[in-house]
Amino acid sequence: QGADTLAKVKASGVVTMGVRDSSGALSYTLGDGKYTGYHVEICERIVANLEKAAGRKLEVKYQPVTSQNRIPLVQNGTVDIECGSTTNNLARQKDVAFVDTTFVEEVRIAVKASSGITSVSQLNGKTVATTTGTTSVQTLRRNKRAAGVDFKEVFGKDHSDSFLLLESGRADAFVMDGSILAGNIATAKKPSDFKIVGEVLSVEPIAIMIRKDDPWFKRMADDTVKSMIKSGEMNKLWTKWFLQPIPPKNTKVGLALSVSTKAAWDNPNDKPMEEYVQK
Amino acid sequence: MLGLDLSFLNWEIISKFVMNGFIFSIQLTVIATLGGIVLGTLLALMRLSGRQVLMVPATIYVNGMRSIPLVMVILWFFLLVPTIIGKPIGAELSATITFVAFEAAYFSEIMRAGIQSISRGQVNAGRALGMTYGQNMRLVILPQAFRNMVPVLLTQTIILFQDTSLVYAIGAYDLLKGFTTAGKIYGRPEEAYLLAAVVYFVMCYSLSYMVKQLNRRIAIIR
Amino acid sequence: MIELKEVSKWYGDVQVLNNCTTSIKKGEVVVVCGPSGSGKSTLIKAINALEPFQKGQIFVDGQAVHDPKTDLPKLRSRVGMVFQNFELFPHLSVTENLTLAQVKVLGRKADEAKTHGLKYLDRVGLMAHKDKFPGQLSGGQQQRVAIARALSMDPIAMLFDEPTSALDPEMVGEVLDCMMGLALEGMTMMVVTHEMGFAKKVGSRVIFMDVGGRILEDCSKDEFFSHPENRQARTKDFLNKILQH
Amino acid sequence: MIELKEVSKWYGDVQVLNNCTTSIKKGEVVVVCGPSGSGKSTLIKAINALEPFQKGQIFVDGQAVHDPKTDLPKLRSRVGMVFQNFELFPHLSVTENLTLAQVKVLGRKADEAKTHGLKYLDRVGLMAHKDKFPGQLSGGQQQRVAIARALSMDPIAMLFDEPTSALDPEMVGEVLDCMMGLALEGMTMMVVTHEMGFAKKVGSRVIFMDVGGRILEDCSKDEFFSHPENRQARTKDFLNKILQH
Amino acid sequence: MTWDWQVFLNDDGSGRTYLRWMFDAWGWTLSVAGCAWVVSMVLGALMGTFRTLPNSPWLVRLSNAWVELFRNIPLLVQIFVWYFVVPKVIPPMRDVPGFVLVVLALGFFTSARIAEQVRAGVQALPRGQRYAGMALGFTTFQTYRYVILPMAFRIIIPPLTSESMNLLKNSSVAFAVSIAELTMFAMQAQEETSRGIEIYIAVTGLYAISAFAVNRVMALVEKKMRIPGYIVAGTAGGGH
Ligand SMILES: Nc1ncnc2c1ncn2[C@@H]1O[C@H](COP(=O)(O)OP(=O)(O)OP(=O)(O)O)[C@@H](O)[C@H]1O
Ligand SMILES: Nc1ncnc2c1ncn2[C@@H]1O[C@H](COP(=O)(O)OP(=O)(O)OP(=O)(O)O)[C@@H](O)[C@H]1O
Ligand SMILES: [Mg+2]
Ligand SMILES: [Mg+2]
Repeated sequence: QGADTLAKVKASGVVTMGVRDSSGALSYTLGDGKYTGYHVEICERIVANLEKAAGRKLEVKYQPVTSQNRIPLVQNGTVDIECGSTTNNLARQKDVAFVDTTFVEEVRIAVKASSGITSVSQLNGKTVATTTGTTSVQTLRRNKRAAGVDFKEVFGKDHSDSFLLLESGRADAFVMDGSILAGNIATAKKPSDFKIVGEVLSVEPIAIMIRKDDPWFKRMADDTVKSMIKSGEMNKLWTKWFLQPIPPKNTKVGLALSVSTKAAWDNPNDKPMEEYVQK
Repeated sequence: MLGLDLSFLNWEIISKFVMNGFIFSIQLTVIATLGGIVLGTLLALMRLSGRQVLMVPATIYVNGMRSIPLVMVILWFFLLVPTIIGKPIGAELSATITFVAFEAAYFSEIMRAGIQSISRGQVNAGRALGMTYGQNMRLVILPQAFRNMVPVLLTQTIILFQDTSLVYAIGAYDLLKGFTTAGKIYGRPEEAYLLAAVVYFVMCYSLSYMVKQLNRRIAIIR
Repeated sequence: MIELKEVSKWYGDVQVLNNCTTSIKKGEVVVVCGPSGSGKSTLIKAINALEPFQKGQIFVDGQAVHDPKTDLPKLRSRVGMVFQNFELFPHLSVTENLTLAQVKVLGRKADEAKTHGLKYLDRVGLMAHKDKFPGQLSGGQQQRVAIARALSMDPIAMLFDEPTSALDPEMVGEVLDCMMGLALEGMTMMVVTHEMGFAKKVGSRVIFMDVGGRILEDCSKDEFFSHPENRQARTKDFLNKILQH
Repeated sequence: MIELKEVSKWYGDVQVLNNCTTSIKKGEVVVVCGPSGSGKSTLIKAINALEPFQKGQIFVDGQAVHDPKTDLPKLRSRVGMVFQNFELFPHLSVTENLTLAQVKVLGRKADEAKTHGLKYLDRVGLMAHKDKFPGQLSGGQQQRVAIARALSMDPIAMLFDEPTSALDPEMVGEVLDCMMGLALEGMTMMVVTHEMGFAKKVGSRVIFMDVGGRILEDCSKDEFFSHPENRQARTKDFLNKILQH
Repeated sequence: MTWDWQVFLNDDGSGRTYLRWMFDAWGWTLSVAGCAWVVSMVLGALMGTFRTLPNSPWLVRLSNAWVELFRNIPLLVQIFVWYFVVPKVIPPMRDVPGFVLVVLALGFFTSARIAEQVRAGVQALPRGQRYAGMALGFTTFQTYRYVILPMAFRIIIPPLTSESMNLLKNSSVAFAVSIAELTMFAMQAQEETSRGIEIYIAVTGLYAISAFAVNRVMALVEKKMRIPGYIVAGTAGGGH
């Protein structure tokens, strides 16, 4: 069954944006029902274009989503455009579509600066935290088998709980997307206590998610992204969100533009994670 | 104090982060209680009707609901309701529907016990005065059953209020979520959990204290 | 007025009424006694269609209780009933107890029902308590309200199921007095009770039931009390026991 | 044997015992009567230290009940008590009911306790029911077991709190017979009851209590029943009511 | 939509099938619930008894405080407090495994409710039973041991059954602190496989089976403990 987002929003005058409460600088809440972040801002550009196409003013409704419910919410039409931190992979492509990749995530390890851990191989006998309902759980499982190290896994119910596991000493490492790690470290009580270390465990394209089978919307969104890259606006956004102080506490994430993200911008595409791994 | 810093809690944070969630939790509790009691009473009447066509589905519904964890029911409804009604719904609405449907099973057990606690003699007295089944139920039995069960119903409401914290499973923004979000953003997660515990305790304790007073009053009237 | 023909009833396998046949004429006061579990309550409830029975026929004022087509609520509204445990509605005031069924069942106007109900409340001597709740009255007072409640439906007959056995000994008298007044005025009454004084004073007939739900004796009061030698062994035994102390 | 000196007790603000003074000598059978709520149960419970009292003194066999140093469980084990609602232990068989306290309190051997208990069970005529549970017995039978249970502790006195008022009228006799037997054998007894027949037959003294917990009459049985003109108005009124029917 | 039950035979990435994983998760659910049950019964019986003691005001106060504290905070919040706040205040608690903390949290939470039931059971007994025990010369301890508690426990078997089932269901909250039980399996496996309905049906079925088993076991206990000739009045059941 084809989805027609344009017709839907035209009829209702409302567009629902899926947002996250704390997906680092990609998408987070300022409280009071307000959401912001790198992906949220890109989404706002897409919605602006949607508004133009619909020819009427659209009310934007923010729908907070979690790792566990974002896919069903997009599938069942609750959310028209999800602007969180969703990995584009083959399994998900069966259920939803992704806009061209705007951010390439590198799964890394965060540890306490004082721990001396610098790579996966040093995790033998340690406890490693990650978040329930994310692909990092699978990544971790695969790496564990491949590297032959034996560590204990603990799962937080969301990223901040996982980070709390690390902070409170219940875990020795937190394996998660680099931007999330950076974001959580930035808002920690003492950011200098934590470090992102080690090899890149996997590379994951992160993209804005929309309903499957809506070619017009997909093309429109892709075009929006492409033009933002071309005009240099995307680069400005990166600087704004990842290198400069951001609200509410005016902290810096401090995440330089990675090679893989740069590559994705140079050649806009919606390839799933699996194709990155083969590279 | 004890390695905790509670100072981050100020009015700005309460009004920005906590208030919304608090209002939703209360709203969910009230709607689920009222809806649950109405639906639950109907279910109870079905189960006590003595007619197989009514008893069997009501019994299956009540026992089914009562044997699944609330978290699973919340996840289920979130997944299924949009498919069934063919329209997308948000986490808050989904949670509300779930709670009404789920609590109805528990309230129906309370109302059933309440109806059964009315002595056979009262039922006979109403019938002996010439009342029909409906009149007897409406005028004699349900008012007494309800009155007898008010403390239990209120206690269940307190439990319900506590259970609203489980809506985090589908990302609805409730009281707990308000606290944890604030704690997250201001880097004070432990303090946020502790404060949430205190707020829940104060609210539930005052409510259960009121129920106790009410109980005492009722005991005197009886 | 009330007629029972070979009525039998079973709870599962247990027979609780066994071929009971009797009749009560207008104005008669019939006292039913017998040991616990002999089916006295069941019998009286069957007459008011509160308990179904499997065999036999019961007619009240010519209407067939056993006929599924009979409008039972209507029939019941014409027979007054008083229970061992009073069974006033605890959530309603005394006045509301008196008027509820008049309004909802007989369709009377609220103030008409109230005037009517209070007339009977006055008669049982409890006018002063009209705004209290049942829980605020003594057992004896509650039972008198229950009698007034039944009377205010203008019944053609009254059924009593051990009306005094849940009362403290001190209060038995006031309720019995009230019932005797009724009997003397010519009300048709069927009374399950162990108060033999009542039977002797105002009873017309005495029915004695034995365990198993059989009517063992059914004779005039005078015959019952004046000729003990004609009574069955079981009856004599029972009377001995309850009259002994 | 039992002595009460100006005993007073309050529940909150309500006084339920008011300066009660009396004494019971060895072998006496004292009957206590009075209207509901007059404090009869409270009085008898105070004697067995089941209810604390705020003022006055009670001595049982010379031991001070009001003294915090007295070993109350021990004292209670020497006085038998029978309750209105029997209070057999429903989860124990009749035999276990009879032996439990003998073994746990008096420290008797299990088989010794059993022989002893069954002796009393036989005496109340219920040997055939020794392996049943209380729920399987009639009220009258349960009350007789309760009497046997109290007796098997070899008490120096027995207290009865309305032992027959929860019984069906048919069963009152069997329990009263059992108590009369005891009285005739010389057991010291204090009995709260409304059974005036019992008082007349075996009572030595009658105590009449009135609401508020005051002892209104305390005189020999003969005086109490033979000279009604000497009684207080309240007493006459009460006796009239309960003897009327 | 179409069913895809094959999904349970897929590898989850560590050489284990989802089916295998689900049964492991079931094992965790049962272990958490079983251990917490023991904790809650022991503490609940103790606290519930304390609350009815006639002459020990301090024990009554202690147990009242216990009950109010543990039943007026949502279980989820209690678990977080145990997991994150307590170790911060009492550093040695950091080394206590999550499993133990969840068992304690769930056990204490449920113990408050069981204590309420025990108290209700004791108070439901006629006051005369206590008098009868004392009149025979039993001490307070003996009266409880031989007279009151045996009956009180029989009376409250039905509410204890529903509390036990509640406990089993409440164990689903344990996933919030990293216990790999059924609900966590459901959420994670749904994410990994995108076959939510199949996974939820299977997990719901396992919960229902477990709850039913608890119910049957308690019914058996009730039957075993039934006293000939004694009729127990029912009590209203609430809670989750
Ligand atoms: N609902 C019921 N189910 C099964 N048996 C019943 C039921 N109600 C009554 N019985 C049985 O029917 C028999 C007659 O009961 P009924 O109440 O009519 O006796 P009764 O003569 O009124 O006794 P009592 O003097 O104790 O009131 C008894 O054996 C009783 O156990
Ligand atoms: N636990 C209690 N708390 C408060 N008041 C009580 C309590 N127990 C008894 N009373 C009151 O004490 C008074 C005396 O009660 P008691 O039971 O001794 O009376 P009684 O003479 O035995 O009456 P009855 O004939 O009804 O058994 C009554 O007014 C009663 O309401
Ligand atoms: Mg009867
Ligand atoms: Mg008394």
